Amino acid sequence: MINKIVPSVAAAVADIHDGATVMIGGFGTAGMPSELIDALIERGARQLTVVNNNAGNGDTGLAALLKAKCVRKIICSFPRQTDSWVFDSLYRAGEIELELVPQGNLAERIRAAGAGIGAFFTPTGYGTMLADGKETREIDGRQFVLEKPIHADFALIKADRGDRWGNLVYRKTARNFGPIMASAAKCTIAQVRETVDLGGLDPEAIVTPGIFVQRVVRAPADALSEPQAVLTRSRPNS
Amino acid sequence: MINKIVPSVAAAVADIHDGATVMIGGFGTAGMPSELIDALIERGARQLTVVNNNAGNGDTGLAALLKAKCVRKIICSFPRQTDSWVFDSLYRAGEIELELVPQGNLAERIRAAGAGIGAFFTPTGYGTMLADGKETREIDGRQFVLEKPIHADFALIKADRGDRWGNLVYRKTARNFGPIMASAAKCTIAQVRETVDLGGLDPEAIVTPGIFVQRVVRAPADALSEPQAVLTRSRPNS
Amino acid sequence: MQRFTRDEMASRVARDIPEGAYVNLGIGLPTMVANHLPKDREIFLHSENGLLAMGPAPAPGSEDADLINAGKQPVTLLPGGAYFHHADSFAMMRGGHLDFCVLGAFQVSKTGDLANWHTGAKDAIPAVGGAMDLAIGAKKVYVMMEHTTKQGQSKIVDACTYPLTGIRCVNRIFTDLAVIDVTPRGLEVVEIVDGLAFDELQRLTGAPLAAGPALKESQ
Amino acid sequence: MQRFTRDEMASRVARDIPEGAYVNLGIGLPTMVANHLPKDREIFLHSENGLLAMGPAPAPGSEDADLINAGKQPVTLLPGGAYFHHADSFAMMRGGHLDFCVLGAFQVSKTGDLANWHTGAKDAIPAVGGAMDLAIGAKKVYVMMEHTTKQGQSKIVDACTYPLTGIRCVNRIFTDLAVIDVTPRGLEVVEIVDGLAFDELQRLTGAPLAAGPALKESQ
Repeated sequence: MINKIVPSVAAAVADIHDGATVMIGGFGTAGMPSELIDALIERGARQLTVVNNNAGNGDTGLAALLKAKCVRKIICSFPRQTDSWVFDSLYRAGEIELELVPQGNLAERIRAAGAGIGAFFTPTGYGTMLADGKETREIDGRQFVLEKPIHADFALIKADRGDRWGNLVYRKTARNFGPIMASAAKCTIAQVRETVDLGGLDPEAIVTPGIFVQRVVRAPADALSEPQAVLTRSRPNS
Repeated sequence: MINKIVPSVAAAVADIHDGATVMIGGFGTAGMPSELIDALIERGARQLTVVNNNAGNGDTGLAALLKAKCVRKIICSFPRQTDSWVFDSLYRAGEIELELVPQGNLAERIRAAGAGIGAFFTPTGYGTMLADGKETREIDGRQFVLEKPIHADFALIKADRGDRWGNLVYRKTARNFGPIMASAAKCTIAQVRETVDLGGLDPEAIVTPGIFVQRVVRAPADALSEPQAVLTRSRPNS
Repeated sequence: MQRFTRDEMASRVARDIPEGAYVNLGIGLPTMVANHLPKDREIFLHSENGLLAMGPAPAPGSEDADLINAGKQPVTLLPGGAYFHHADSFAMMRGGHLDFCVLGAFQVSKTGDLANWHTGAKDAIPAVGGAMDLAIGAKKVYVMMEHTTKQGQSKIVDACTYPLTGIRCVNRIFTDLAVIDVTPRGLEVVEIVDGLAFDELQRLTGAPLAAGPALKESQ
Repeated sequence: MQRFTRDEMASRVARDIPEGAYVNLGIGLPTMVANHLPKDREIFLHSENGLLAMGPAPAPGSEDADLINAGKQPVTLLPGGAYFHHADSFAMMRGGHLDFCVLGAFQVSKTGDLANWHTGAKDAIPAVGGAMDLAIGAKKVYVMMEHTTKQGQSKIVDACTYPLTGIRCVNRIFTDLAVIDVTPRGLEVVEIVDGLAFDELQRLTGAPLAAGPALKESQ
């Protein structure tokens, strides 16, 4: 029997290694898998390359991961926000590398990785400094820039409900990057609000089929399993 | 008030012009918009370029459109089937042009048109006669072929339910090419089994948002509206 | 000098958006346009983070952290709206499915080049978000901005000095002084704020202006 | 001469598909593999026309014209299955998400080139379907075919004479006479049907064979 549901966020991220490329879902805090990120901080993986739309808000979630000095490089579209002080200070101190990508190209590059596309011509960014040094081509009278896929070792995403085969549905605009990141990583780890029995998700409405998901973990863990979660958290490298 | 629901299949296809490129949904007969095709035959548009996965089955639907000599060229992946005798005889007589495209490249080229991608590198077909004369490139040690988008003037698709804004949901594997064709045509016409009130479709489960759909028509028309539909059908060029 | 207020500018932009249009309103000033869309027109607001048919801000206390707009403010969804993922959302832009987008700007050139994401300052942290996708991502791109900087320099220029967002992408400029079309013939003035002469507008503008057909007729 | 029956071939292929695998079974002979997958293994069948976790054929009278497989035969969906559109379905293949696909073939070359879509006959109507996508669309590509044509010619060849479906894409060949791996060192025999000597198999095969590690051990 295939059961992709793992017992804790610590177990879910236990093999994320130093130097890994990690996609992290979310647009701001909507869809950000905060519990998985906290577990990753506990685990203490270093020198990560992180792919996210932003670069952290406040002092929690992705911002906390940056603050813990786990991230060598970030690939994102919009790092500067009113509450991105953690990234801002690391960036100004030269302690983090930034690859800035227009948001639609970021999404399409992630989608291309999942779809096995070698490269694609996009009109976005043509003639701007973000296309500097990139191959361009005129196609049917319009100018395009060649962009390549972004693959990842791991994707950490947040969904609403999931089953033991890894099928996922999301909630409102928390969907954002989740489905495409799930397709672009070797190992996709989804935290879900609720796990359901097989057949509990409408096959017409499943957004991410289980083929794209390797691990599902309920988070935050409910009252019953909370003590265990806390226990596990105290042994970060297990 | 925006109401994309039109009263009859005849009205829905009334402006499909000679020489148009028309995408037609369906995989075999699943998802084939037969009533819209019948209306198109009645309308009598000629010299069409049709994009479909197949080239018609039996003597109805797409096969009937071919038989009526409305189609100059077909772009498809799998024309030859046990019941594709209409296409077979036209093809052998040199009366129809065939552009054969591997099915995944066909889907991706349609998707690329809808997504504004100028061209993309695909591994499918590399080294085969279907890539003859096409640009190729090695990317990260793998060989790819450059493929371009397929745009259309019209898309005729079949969905299960739709609302007046053009939102659509499909039924089982009848979904197939519908959502991507809807995105790739200037004018997408969807026949639906049932029309529902605005808000009657779950926003988490809408597969084709209304932005991709210009017209919705219930077909087959129900008993009540059938006489009107028949009446309209007797004036094909209205 | 008389100037259009921000509300008047937003109202003026709204007037140019017809029923049935699919529209993306950029972060900042353009967001105000939503408040001025006529209630009797069905207009579909798209938000880059994956929703169509965005509704107004929720009542206080009804905010949902999972239902936000591109500016990360709480919003609502109208009946008939839909959610989708980021690749599909930007496919709607890049694929030319939006009828209009309304963007703020630092500068617009006489040929419709847009600069609105980066001042180019050495110490600035660059952040582009969806700006470059929006610049090429609608059938018509509207810019909504003050006519001049606080220092009085024209934001309409011969050639942008700030880093570009997109090339030849702007169709119409709405400022606090005028409405101006970018045409193959150059910049054409559609409307001027009451009491401002064409020559005076030209003096405040860093690129050559011509009177458009509508303005000629009204004069 | 002893030969594996079609059911034995299908059973042998099924044995090489582990629990949890995502698998696409091509039209024709490979479809039979579904009937031989051990009931105690959860294996996910993908169908190119947009479904995952395909179940067995429906009971007579329960067929649904909207629920078919790539061969356009009525099928069912298991609880936990999902529907998706064609671009997403082929993204699963092209993106390397399938673990196995099992394909029929006209010819396989010693380097794993596959010819299975077109005989190259002048009057044949070409039809490729998803064959080329499947050929490059799984981590492991299995071919299942008769060892020789009806005329006795080897379908395993030095170089394909029929039009290619894919280059260097086949990993393992299951025939009615043997199981053969395509390796960087050349073709290696994994198993031979009972009573057939290696030399005899070589004589019936149009490309050089070597005994693989498993075969050497069993001899």
